[in-house]
Amino acid sequence: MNNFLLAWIVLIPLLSSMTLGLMYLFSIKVIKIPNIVFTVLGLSSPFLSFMIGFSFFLQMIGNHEIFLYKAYRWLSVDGYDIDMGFMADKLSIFMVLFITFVGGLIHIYASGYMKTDKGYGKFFFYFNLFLASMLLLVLADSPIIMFIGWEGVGVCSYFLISYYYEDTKNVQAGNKAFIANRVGDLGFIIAMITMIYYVGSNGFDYINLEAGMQNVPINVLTFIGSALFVGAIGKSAQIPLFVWLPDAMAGPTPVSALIHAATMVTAGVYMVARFHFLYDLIPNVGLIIAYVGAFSALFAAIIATKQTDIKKILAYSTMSQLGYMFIAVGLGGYSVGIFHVFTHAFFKALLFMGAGAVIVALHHEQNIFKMGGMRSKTPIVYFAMLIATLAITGIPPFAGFFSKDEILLTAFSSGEYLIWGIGVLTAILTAYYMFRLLFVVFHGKNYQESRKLHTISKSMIMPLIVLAFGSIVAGFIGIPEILGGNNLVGSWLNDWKNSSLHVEHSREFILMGINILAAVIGTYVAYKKFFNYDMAIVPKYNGIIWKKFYIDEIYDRFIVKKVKEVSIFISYKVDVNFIDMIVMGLSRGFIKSGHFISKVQNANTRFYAFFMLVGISVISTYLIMVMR
Amino acid sequence: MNMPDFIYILPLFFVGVGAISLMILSTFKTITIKKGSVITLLFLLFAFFANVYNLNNEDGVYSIYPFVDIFNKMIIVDTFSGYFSTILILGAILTILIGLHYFQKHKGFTVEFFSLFLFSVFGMMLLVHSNELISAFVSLEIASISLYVMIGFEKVIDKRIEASYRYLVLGSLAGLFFLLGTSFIYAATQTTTLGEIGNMALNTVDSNTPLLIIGGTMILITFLFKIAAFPFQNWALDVYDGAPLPVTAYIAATFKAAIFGFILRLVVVDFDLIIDVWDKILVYIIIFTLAYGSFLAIIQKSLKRMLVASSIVHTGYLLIAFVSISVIGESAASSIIFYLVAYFLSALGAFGLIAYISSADQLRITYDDFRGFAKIRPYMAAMLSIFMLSLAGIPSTIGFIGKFYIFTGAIESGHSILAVVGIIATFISVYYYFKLIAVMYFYRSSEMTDVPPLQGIAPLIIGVIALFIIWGGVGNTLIAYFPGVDFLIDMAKSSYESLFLYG
Amino acid sequence: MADSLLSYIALAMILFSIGFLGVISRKNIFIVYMSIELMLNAINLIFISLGRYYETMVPQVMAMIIIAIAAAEAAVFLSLIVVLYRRKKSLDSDIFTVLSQKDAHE
Amino acid sequence: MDFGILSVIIFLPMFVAFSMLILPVGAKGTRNAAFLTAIIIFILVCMVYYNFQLSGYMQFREHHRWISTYGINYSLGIDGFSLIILMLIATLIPSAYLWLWDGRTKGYWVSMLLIQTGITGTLFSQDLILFYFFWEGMLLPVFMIIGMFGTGNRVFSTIKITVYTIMGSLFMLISILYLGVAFFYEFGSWSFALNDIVQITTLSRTEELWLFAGFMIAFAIKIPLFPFHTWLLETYSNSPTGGVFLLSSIMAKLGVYGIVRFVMPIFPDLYKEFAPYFVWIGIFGLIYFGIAALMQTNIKKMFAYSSASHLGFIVTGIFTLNVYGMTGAAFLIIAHAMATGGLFLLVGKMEYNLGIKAIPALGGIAKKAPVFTVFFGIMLLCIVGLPGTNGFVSEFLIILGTFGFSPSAGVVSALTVLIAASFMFWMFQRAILADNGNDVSQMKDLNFKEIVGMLPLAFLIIAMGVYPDWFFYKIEPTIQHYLVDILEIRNY
Repeated sequence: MNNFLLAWIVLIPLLSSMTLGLMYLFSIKVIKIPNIVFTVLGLSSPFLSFMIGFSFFLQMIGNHEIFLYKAYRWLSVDGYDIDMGFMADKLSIFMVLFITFVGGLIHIYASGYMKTDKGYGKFFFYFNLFLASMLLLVLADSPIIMFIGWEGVGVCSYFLISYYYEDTKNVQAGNKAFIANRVGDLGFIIAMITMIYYVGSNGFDYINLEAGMQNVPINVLTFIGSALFVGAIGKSAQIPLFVWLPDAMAGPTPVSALIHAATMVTAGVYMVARFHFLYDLIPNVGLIIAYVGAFSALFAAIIATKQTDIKKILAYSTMSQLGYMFIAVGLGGYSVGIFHVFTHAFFKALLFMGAGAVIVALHHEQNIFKMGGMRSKTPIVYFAMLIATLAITGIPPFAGFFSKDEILLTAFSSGEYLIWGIGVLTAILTAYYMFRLLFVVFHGKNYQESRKLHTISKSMIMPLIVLAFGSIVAGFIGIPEILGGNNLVGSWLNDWKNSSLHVEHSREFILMGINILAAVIGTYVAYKKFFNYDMAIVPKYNGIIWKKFYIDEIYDRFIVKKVKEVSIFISYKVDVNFIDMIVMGLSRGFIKSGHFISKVQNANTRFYAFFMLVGISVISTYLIMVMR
Repeated sequence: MNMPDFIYILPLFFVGVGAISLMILSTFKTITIKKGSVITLLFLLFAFFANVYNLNNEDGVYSIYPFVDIFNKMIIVDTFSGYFSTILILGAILTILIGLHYFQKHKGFTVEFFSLFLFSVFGMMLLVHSNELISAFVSLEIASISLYVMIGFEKVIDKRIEASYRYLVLGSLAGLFFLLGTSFIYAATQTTTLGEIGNMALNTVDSNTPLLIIGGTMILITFLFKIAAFPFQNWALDVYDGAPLPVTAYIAATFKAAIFGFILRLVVVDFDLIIDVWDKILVYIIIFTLAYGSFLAIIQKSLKRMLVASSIVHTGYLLIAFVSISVIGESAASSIIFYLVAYFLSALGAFGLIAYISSADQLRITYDDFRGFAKIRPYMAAMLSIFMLSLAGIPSTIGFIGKFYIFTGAIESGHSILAVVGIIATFISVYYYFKLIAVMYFYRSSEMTDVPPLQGIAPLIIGVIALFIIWGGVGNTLIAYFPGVDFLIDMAKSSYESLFLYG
Repeated sequence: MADSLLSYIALAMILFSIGFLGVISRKNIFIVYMSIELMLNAINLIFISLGRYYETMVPQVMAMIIIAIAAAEAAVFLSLIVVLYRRKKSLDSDIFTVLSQKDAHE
Repeated sequence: MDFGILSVIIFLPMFVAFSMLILPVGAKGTRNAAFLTAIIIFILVCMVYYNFQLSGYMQFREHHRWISTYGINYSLGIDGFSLIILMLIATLIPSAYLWLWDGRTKGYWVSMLLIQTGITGTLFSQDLILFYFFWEGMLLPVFMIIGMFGTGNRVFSTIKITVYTIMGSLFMLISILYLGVAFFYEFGSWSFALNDIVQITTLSRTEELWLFAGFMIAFAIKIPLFPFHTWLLETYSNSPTGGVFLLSSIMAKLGVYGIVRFVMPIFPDLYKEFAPYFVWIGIFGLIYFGIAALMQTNIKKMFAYSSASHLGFIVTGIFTLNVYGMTGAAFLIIAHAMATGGLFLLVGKMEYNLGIKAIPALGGIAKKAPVFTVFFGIMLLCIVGLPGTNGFVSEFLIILGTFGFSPSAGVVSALTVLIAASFMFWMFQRAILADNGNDVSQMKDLNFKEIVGMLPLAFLIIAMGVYPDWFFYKIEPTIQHYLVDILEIRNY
């Protein structure tokens, strides 16, 4: 059995990242190492991992085999063992495949995007490290090992977001991301520890946990589930912990593509799916998840309609798509959620890369209203973006359509009409703001013809094409039965399928129609407003939506400021003026009383004699009292 | 005249003869300070060896009344007195050796001074040897009067004579209470000989017990005055401050030992039936003494006054053990004796070193004068730090062991509260002792051109004392045959036992 | 017999107290010295009366010794008074305050 | 190991120190001798570790009568708990010496050597008076090194720390003496050996309470626990690098060690009874100091607060009365010692190059000194408790143990993940990464020696995070022994 290869899926990127890091330090301290070395090393690792993952994929086809590999005993306290173990079931292999695939493409893209950057090697060091952590996250066989990857991606995103660390803003954005994720991790840790005590009495890997879940009081499970979901919220940028995601755009565009499209943000969804055995037992929490997802989707979509920064728009769209995924997994349609993760990975990565290409072309201009007319200049990018936009809006037969349709179907069929409604509304908004972006950027007239465009390298174009192709076909592996397809994803992720839902076909067709209609409506509105948009009049945006509902301000005002005030109060008031006052006050008091007492030392013989007399008389009176 | 008896009083004899002969020699111009001090040293060394001979001569503990027919049990020679006379003579020798440089440097010291010095030593030795109240008073007065004169010897300096005057008035005032107590005790028991007082007190009618208690208390008052315990402590600061530094060291270290030597004998032999009357009052006296000393020592700018004030604190520690006597006689008494040695060494060293480096007009005795001293005279600074640590009772010095015994005894005898008070006083003392170390080491050196370098006998002796302090702190009879801590304690214990051979 | 002893002792105590009060209240060094002598003699009185009471000679001897010591003390005292007077040209004991805690109020 | 290897480990540095003092050797010679000593001791300690049997009981015992009159013994020994701290010391000190290599005077090195003696002696003592000896003796060289080579208002802070800590230890001394007397009254002979003292049965509850308080005050001041922490700030900010390194990474831990070594066996019942209070005090300190650290502008003060907060967490761990918590605490002692020690060394270098600067006056260092920044980042991630560093393992275990002790406490204590991260990363941003236009041109990157010195720490931090189990197996029997035999908790 070649299970140890599982470890290598993680190990290859890890090792290569370590090598890259050391080589980078070496090259800046000692001798300059040519970029090509970094490129080769950095790009090879994801594809090697992909190969290995694919081999496992092939072994899995048709059977329900689960590959386990326990590398070594990670921790063993008081007879309770936790192994550094890897588990490959269909879900994780599915994740591994598209993570490595899309990740690999993004690596290629980055090799072009960062070509001129000084910290080229460092960048790929972070990238590979990130990939390794992500793969560890999905391949872990126990929550705690998963948590290692979980935090690993967190810290990598910190480093990548604050990649241009000279600028304070970027580092602040990184901090924000890390702290917000930490809030989530708090929930994750609490959940893990509760699980260890209540569930993991015999082993802490998923299998034992699943076995142990059965006879645990429901309220405990509810607690665990909610705590875990807090972690998911933090990682996947849902309400209320989403604030870090827009700022995270401070990083280079490939970073945005890798972190916010393909991989990291979907970790939350994956985690919920991974704990499906838990959430199956607590549908109420699942419902909460679905609602949180729905509202996040709507909320993000609304904000996105008024943004002008191209990457911020995409960030908010990511958030709202993640909302969709949470609707699905919350309502038990784990396979559906994962399916959307899959498709979303393609078109969102594509969108980001396209945006990145445009940005590069326009010398790092990010305001869409300063762009325009890119269609003629960068046709390939335009077509790629068009496909991606169609995909995300859910126009058949593009990828997004099938997955989104299934999500809404799930919502509808499980009787949550409100969620379904929100979903449809969001779909309209999605179509609107995505096409708004597309029209403004590519069709809008701009008067800066004179400007010389920066060339876009081949290594940036190639992945676009691949992903565009992917965005078209990715959906086909999930064509529902009624369209004559056989839902490959569904069958592959059979264990994660919510078999309870079923609606008759007529309804299903109607729903499909509604989705398409919604997409069309949104597109039409966008067309009316923004087609051939005249760039001369840059719209003045203001109002609550443009201000993102003041969420950042509110957090800053009511949490950050308060904490800082408390901190100042403690460290400069309480400690200095109260506790230290008591300590030093004692010594000062001693000295003061010393000065007071020393008045007695007045060098007057008669006074001294008198003092003696007093002492003697006191003693004598004492004696008299004793003797009677 | 039988020889062995004479050998027993030989130490006393040597010192006395030395005193008188120096008195005579001082009339000759040819006798310089140096010669005088050498002669003094010779006599003291004779006395010392005679004393050590007596100590080793008898196997185990011994107790003899020499010349019973003449002295009629007024004088006793036993391990106890031998032990104490060793301390006293040693103190005298060290004082002379340390002070030699000082005496030579300062005008106004003549050979008579050494004669007086020997007289005071004689008085103190007689005090620890005396077995009868009046003779104790006599020897006490011999010591005190010669001290009065020694303090005021440099009669051109105001503070000297002022200190002398104050000491004289208050000292004689306190001495009167000793006599008063003696008269009461005589009234109660018709005797003033130790050992008989107790017996008489036991088998006379109890109507006399109050008299005995009052008398004892009067004597206790004198004793408290001499060791500068709380209500009677004011004089100490002035007198010690006014006295020349070697004399200060001598009073603070040696005289205190002598007083304790007598009072221990008195209390242990005779007053064991009334000492528990004093328990409560002594507890208060101790608390006040410790507090007074600590508070006073904290604020001192002058190093000399600080050491004096802290000597009041150490009196408090000694009294803690003194209280415990009523419960745990042996270990308390021996802990007093040990602590006396510890304090005696540390104080003598500290005063002596300051005396050595203080220039002619008594400068360099405030904290600030010692800024950066370590840079100029690292070894002296190290010695001074060792003395400070020992006085503060930091481990690996003899001071810690002494405090250890004192507090252990206090707890053992159920006076835990006193132990706690003592602890508090200790950590206050850490402040003013460590301040000196900080000043010496942590500042850039100020101008200190006229510091005498390490030469002559005095620094050597001080260094030896410092080594002894360290040895007393870590000394271990296992490491070498060289007497360690255990040896000192065993000596103290055996000397205590010797008090019970008669009576 | 006993009550006469008591009256002697009472007298002695009164003298003693007068002496102490003198030490405390009078400024003149000479008078301070005299009061101390007075106290000494008070104690002598006690001893002698005790000797009379117990019909033994021992206390008288003690009194003798005490007188001798008093004489020695007197010598020192008088010489000191001379020195003090030379320094300050005054016999007021309160003006000798070189050694008071000066830095007490800094 | 039939020759007294522990004695050698204790007294070799002292011997070297004094011989250096007496011999006419310059600063360089002293430094080389000190470094050599540290290496030799490291080798000896490795021998000890190698020969250490896998059991919870005292090993390498050395027992001699010292002051027989009062039953004071020279008695040494180590168990698993002291073993890891010993390994820690032996590893940290040579690295530190490599960092302090240049520009230190003779007195500095002598003090460092003496401190080492004090530390190891405290660690080995099995006799209460002997322990007190080293416990106080440790203070003197610290006093010296801070006072002579410190910065700012150093004299004040030295006096303060000395009086403060001696106050604490004097109360402990009273308790020790009381115990000795109690032993004397019960068994009729004097002894202060720990094995004898633990047999005392005659103490009433009130007595025990007072003695317990006496011990705990001493250790609480040393650690420091809230509210005995005010000496920490001045001391840490005014100490020279070496002093603050040893203070923060080792001596503070000795307070915890003292609790485990003496308080737990002598007062097992009170230990169990008061465990909840101390768990909560620790958690409170964790949060309180963590928040206080947030707005500090002096990096050293911030680290002072942060280590106080972590030490509160360690105390929480040792009072959780279960294997997870205590093992985690033992592990956090190592992790935190390495991380904080490393951080203080790095900050010391920063001060050495740039002079003492407030956080806002720094920044842009990452550009000047990449390697410096890399190591800084590793230490920082360890403090933050990132998985893959040993910080995570220990914090996870402590939270686990606390949860087992009381779920509410466990949930609150999980806040540590958030607190440390917030202030640490904020500081990292302002002081190291972001370029605020301040002049940091004087900042130099690490030289070879410094890299060599820092590598072991960084390596261990990561290795212990990736493969913790290998480092655990020698601790755990000891912890089991504590819980089962001493505290008699069988069903935790």
